[in-house]
Amino acid sequence: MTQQITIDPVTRLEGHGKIDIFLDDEGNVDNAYFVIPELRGFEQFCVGRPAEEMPRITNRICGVCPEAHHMAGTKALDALFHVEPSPAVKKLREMFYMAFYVTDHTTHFYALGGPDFVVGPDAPAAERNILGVIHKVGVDIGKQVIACRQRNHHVIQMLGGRGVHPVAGLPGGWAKALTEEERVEVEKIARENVEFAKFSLKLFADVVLGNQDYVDLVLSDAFTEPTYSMGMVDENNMVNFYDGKIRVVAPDGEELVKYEAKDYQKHIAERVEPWTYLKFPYLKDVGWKGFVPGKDSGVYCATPLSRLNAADGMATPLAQEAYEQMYETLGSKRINGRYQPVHYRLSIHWARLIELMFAAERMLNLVTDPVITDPNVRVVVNNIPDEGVGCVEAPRGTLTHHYWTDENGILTRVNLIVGTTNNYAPIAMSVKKAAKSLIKQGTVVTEGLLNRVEMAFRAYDPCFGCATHSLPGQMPLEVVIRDSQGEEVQRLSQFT
Amino acid sequence: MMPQERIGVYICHCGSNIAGTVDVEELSSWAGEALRHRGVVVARDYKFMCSSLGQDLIAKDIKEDKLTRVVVAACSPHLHEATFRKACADAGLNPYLCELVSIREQVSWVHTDKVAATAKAKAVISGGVERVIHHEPLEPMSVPINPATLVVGGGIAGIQAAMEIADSGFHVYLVEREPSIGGHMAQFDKTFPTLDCAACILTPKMVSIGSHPHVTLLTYSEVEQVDGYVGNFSVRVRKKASYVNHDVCTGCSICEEKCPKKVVDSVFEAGLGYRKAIYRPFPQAVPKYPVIDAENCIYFDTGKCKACEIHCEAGAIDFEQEDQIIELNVGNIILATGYDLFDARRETQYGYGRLANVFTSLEFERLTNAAGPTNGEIVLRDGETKPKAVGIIHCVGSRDRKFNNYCSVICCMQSLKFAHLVKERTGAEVYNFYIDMRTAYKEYDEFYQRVLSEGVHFIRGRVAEVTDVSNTPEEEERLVIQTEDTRMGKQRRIPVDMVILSAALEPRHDSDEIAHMFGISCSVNGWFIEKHPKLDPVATMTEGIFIAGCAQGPKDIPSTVTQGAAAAARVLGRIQQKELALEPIRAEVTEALCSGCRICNNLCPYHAITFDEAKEVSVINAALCQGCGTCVAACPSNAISGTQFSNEQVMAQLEGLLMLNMAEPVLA
Amino acid sequence: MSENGKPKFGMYWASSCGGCEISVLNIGEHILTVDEIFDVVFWPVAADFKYKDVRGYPDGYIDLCLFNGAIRNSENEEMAHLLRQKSKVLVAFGSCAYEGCIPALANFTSKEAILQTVFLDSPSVDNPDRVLPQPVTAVPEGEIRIPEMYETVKSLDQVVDVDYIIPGCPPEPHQIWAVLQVVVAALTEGAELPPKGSIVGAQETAVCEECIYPKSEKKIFRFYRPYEKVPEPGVCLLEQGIVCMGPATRGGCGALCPQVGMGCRGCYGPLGEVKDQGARMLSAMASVIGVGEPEMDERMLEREFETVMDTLADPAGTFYRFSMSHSLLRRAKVNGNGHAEPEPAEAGTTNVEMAN
Amino acid sequence: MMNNENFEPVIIGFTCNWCSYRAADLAGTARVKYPPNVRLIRLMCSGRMDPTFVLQAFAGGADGVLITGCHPGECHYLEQNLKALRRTMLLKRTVAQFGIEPERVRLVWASAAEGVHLAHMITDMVEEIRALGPLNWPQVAALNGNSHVPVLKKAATVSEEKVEVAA
Repeated sequence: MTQQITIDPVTRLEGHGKIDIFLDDEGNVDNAYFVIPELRGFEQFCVGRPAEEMPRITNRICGVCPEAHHMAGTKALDALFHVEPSPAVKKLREMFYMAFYVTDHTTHFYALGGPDFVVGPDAPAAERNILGVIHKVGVDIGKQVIACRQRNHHVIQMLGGRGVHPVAGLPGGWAKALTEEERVEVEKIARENVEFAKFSLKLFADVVLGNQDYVDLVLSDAFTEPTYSMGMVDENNMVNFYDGKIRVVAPDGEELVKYEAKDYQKHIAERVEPWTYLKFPYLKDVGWKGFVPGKDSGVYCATPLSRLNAADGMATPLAQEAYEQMYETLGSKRINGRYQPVHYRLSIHWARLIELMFAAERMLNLVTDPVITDPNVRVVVNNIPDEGVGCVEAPRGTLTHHYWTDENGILTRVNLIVGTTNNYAPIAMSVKKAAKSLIKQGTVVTEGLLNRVEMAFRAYDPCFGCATHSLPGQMPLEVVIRDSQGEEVQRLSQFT
Repeated sequence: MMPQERIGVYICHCGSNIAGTVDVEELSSWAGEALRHRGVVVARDYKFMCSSLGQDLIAKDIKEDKLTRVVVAACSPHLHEATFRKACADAGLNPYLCELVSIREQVSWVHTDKVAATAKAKAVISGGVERVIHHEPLEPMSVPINPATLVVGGGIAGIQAAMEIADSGFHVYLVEREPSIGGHMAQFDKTFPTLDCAACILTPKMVSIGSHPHVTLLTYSEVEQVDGYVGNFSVRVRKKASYVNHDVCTGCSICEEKCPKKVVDSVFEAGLGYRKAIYRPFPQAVPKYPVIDAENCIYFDTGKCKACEIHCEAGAIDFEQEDQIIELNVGNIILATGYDLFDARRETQYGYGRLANVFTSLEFERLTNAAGPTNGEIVLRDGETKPKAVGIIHCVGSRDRKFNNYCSVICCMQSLKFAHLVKERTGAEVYNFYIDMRTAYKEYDEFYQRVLSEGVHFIRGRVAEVTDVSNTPEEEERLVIQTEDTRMGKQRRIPVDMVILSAALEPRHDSDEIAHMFGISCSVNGWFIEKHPKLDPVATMTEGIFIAGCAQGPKDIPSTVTQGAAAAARVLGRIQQKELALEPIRAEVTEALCSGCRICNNLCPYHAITFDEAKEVSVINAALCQGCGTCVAACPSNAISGTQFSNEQVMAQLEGLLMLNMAEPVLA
Repeated sequence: MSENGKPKFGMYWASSCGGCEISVLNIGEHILTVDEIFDVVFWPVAADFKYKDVRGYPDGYIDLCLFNGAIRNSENEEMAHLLRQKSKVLVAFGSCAYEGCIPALANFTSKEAILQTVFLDSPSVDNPDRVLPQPVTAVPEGEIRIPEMYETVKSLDQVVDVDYIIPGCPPEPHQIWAVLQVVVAALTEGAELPPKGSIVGAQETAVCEECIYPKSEKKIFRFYRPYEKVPEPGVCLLEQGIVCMGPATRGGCGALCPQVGMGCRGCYGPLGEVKDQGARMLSAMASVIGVGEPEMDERMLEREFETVMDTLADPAGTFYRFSMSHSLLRRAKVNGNGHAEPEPAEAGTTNVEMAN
Repeated sequence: MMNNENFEPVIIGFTCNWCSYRAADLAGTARVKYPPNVRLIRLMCSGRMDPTFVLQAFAGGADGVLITGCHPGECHYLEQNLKALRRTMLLKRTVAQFGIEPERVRLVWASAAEGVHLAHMITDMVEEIRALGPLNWPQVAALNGNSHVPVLKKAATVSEEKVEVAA
């Protein structure tokens, strides 16, 4: 008889996420569906609003990474109003953005992904949360994590107006200038960030790389999925979060395309499925072949790992050092100067820490740049707006905002391709693969097993519709096994 | 839960006025049933609710059924609100807990379909019931009236007003800008139509005011600031330094004789004569004391001279004297600030200021005045030549789109007076150039007839120009008035030796500032606006501020005096009341809710809203507030509440009108 | 209270962005104190829990439940009912639960228009078969169900009874901590709780009270959009014509946005007895428009006013930016995005041109 | 446009105590007839008109709202009617975004002498709203079973008082 396993809710993904696993008569996984059951429709209700409000409206798409939407929206306004921000403005924005990256990556590593490693994938769920991490590594470190988040949120509020949902973004400018006193304070924070990034990389080396079981897990087939990699690169093809071109490389590392963000429509399209509210983006240049990996499938990833895969390296020394260490350790070869991409999903966590280091170093470079305290960062704009695209790397993937307005700057049309959305197809695939490889005929579905399924997508730090987060890395998984009549035959949950 | 109020609903038949179109029995039984859950405990209908029997019904129920609210459905509140409020009050219920809703003017008289009319009446009553639940007992506010009065302006209007009040035994402060009271009237020679001399009738009044026990005369003084509200104004007056110690000065005027500095007198003598640097505007000035015009005084200029001081036996000269600030507390204020004369130079085509023998009306008044520069001799500027022909042009600056649209009222009569005087004293030919003759007042037209019979020429038409360019020998060395004669229907050139321009009366140049200082307003033309142009011409929109004389608009002496007296009467009425009861419909700021955003601050035309800098909240002066409710509707915090028209009351009435209070919301 | 005598704490998110949770985390080390004081029995973001446990809890088992997020679909509403039943004190936490917040701007448009725009007209969408998400989908292996999206975004108190409200998008950390302390005092020392229905974690007066700029009388001759003017430092933004919702918005945030030269967004919602934040701001702003004299000809007056109002972009979207669900009208009758009706077809064609 | 001949609109009218309310009285004393669809509320001045009242009227089921005041320049309180004009103009722009026809809000100047004028304006508006059709806001707001009952007090238990009616 056919059985249906419903994992509901996975976690809040514009509401909750849900996994439907179908077993065939032998009890093997027939298929698995990752379902996003909520839609808020920003693309529609933003129509009629004044364009300049978008950075302050769209940040409500995600309260965890509002800064990313605020920044993508602000850059879209630059393009919409045809105004080129001054170097000072660009640097101020990027510095603000780096502070955000530090706090966001910190949150994810220590609160979301981290627990799987720090306290272990099979540890009792009750311990697999930030408090568990603290117990394992000690309260002092826990306080360090909290302190790191706090000092960077302080910078975000200083420059953005508010700690959550900043308001300072304007076409061609920024509402708040940095005073010298503030600069001194931020510089101190940036230096602390670099130290904290060093510490985090060391912790990862000790706890994860020092443990062969984890390394095996990382390298295991269940968590390997070769796909295209997408990421933003600067003029030297180094990783950049704030500005640059979008580069896509094949599973084997060959460059597929490098394009201006404004041309995204030429290279990206989105599929619609009736059983979910979220769309599936894919590479037009390759085409949609369904939920399959490999070079012939348009499925791609936009994660910390794929950003590293798509780039030639990191623009700051310590980050570059860590970057090389990761690829060497994971046995990647340099081909004409670039490392071959790696596709171990769990190594996304590692890549995230390398990005943490980059963000910290970059922040320090920017805050010590003499123009950063230029008082004239707000400008009057008289140009007639029409259409504009803004793009940044959100922690969870390439984030694109596209606006059309009438001559008064009232929005007539909006398109958004949100960070995690890029990864919807690969996540669905990873989940299915994990399920297939873990749930076999006759297996009793246990909590640890569910957690491993869960780990498959937690690595992406999924933020569906960019509003998905569960800080303890603790997906409230619950499995209901019903027979074909829908009668409940087994119900279990990962935390009993 | 039980409704908190016990409400009585009373439906009036008004004979057949209401009952004819509205099913009143149905209404009363409906109200008793359908609105019972809202607190209606009694519902009656009656032939004439306003009759004493009807009122007794209500009074009886208030006592026996312990009603806490009353709704009367009858005629317009403007007719009988007072009646029913009083009925409630007599029965021991606060009058403001009674609501009168109109089912006559707004239902039975304007609708024909009985069913629809009855349905609407239900809605209206349900609205009244919902509203009255939110009524609060109110007491009329009473403000004590300070019996002292401030009169601003010492012309005939101000003098008359001050006199009336002072004679009734109440104190008056009379403030005058110039060194003497008297105003424009003091400059005139004769007054139309009776031709009795202005000085003869004015100066006695001036003298008695000057010496009146209940009058404090503040000449050479100006009001600088006004605070407070009806009954309790506090006024700051600046008394300019006169450099003459009035306590010792005898008014002998020796100083004026000895003063070496001659100054053209552009005020009193209208520029025709001279005064000294130390001077009294005119011999009969009140007060009699001179003032030193520091700007023209040699001593103040060079530090030398002091002729006046040397010759003053009283030793009254005091060069060290400084301006004096005087604080007054008064209950009412009368503004009688008068008018300015239109500057005839602006009508360039009439040549005033360019052609020597073109005079303004005021100059001519001085010319004919026995006490004037020529001792009453009507002569040309040369001071000796008598004119053989004189042209008098009406409406100079009046009834003229370029300057003032209005009629200055007095010019016609004044011009007739001039014509008569010229004829009488010089026998010269006199030509009047007018648009219309306006002699609409007691014995005015008779005077017109008289002047006509004296052989004065009247030419109807607007004068094009006055020129000294001659076309014919007889025009040489003379002024020619070029005009269209609309009665003859042709252009005419009339040579004359003297031209008199009947210049318009204009609001004081600073009337806007004055209005703002006293919290009243000016019309587009700049005249002070009365509370009601017909029914309340001397009151203003600001309680306790009255206006009289030409400050309110051009008028002749009789009307001016009448207004002075009228304003005084209004003030005396207030003073007699001792306390003033104000309708308790007022706005009020709840300090705890006010964020100090100051949205409301400039919304009040009565300046009732001020900002308390210390507490950082806005404050409403209840005595100044007129209860319009504009600030209540504007306050973004709902921090301002308006008694008797609160948000709760209006919203409740709204819901009642929409029948949302029914068990089943029904929309007729 | 549970065995260990600790009060039981729960926090849940319906249709929201997660900012409320981040703001709670931003109380910093106090989060550890919260962990000590409370027995967390339900908090997707911070601790483990069992759904079936929640269902199994006796009614009123949870002492304090913070509910954030609006009611956008059937699932949100179900959770609201469940948690109301299981909680002693249910708090509408944050603007979404309180008044709909930014997502409730969707009430200016329709569910149909949203689906049309997102799945059919989006310039990047590839949907040849014009597929739309369905509540129930038959797949080869069986069927998949997803919640029903609502036409109208609702606030929490429109579906269940709410005890307290903590406003803000998101509530500021210092206010959250202040409230938690009050609750703890009440639960442990039996201190007095504010009356039911109170708005807590905010002040009684408007944002202006906390704003750093001195206020003076207001006369607005034209409005400026934030990119049309560099504000004069130290001067009230509204007095400069830069739209600021401060006067009509409850304070408590610390007037943060004006401090960086941006007008208050209005996220703390209306004040006191105000029934409709938008209407209050509308009335206040219209009242202080500085042009026009009583003597003027009526047409002239209207022209003058129109000119000023033309400089005020998207009045409804501005006045109701956060309070749409709780406004008197609650939603628009048709697509109110400034267009009479959505014009998908037209938009579609323009899009093709853009794409190629 | 749907056929609305049998539709009887409900219109709430706000009047100024000094002009339009007296105009309504005058219409009455002059026995000028107009349709019974308008229900008036008296305010001291059109300046008291709060947009909240208008929205509440719509939310409560009114099909139109009539705001009346003294002619510009004739306001009993000098210029408060201009505030009413400004608020009404901005309100019309705002309700339009809610999909409410701006014609459903009408501002009319009527001095105390203009009873006939006011009656004509009322008749005219009733016909205009009749043509527009019902607004039915309670139903609009009730989409998705949003049981939107406009703020109304709980119906109290019926009191035991017996109702006397004068014979």
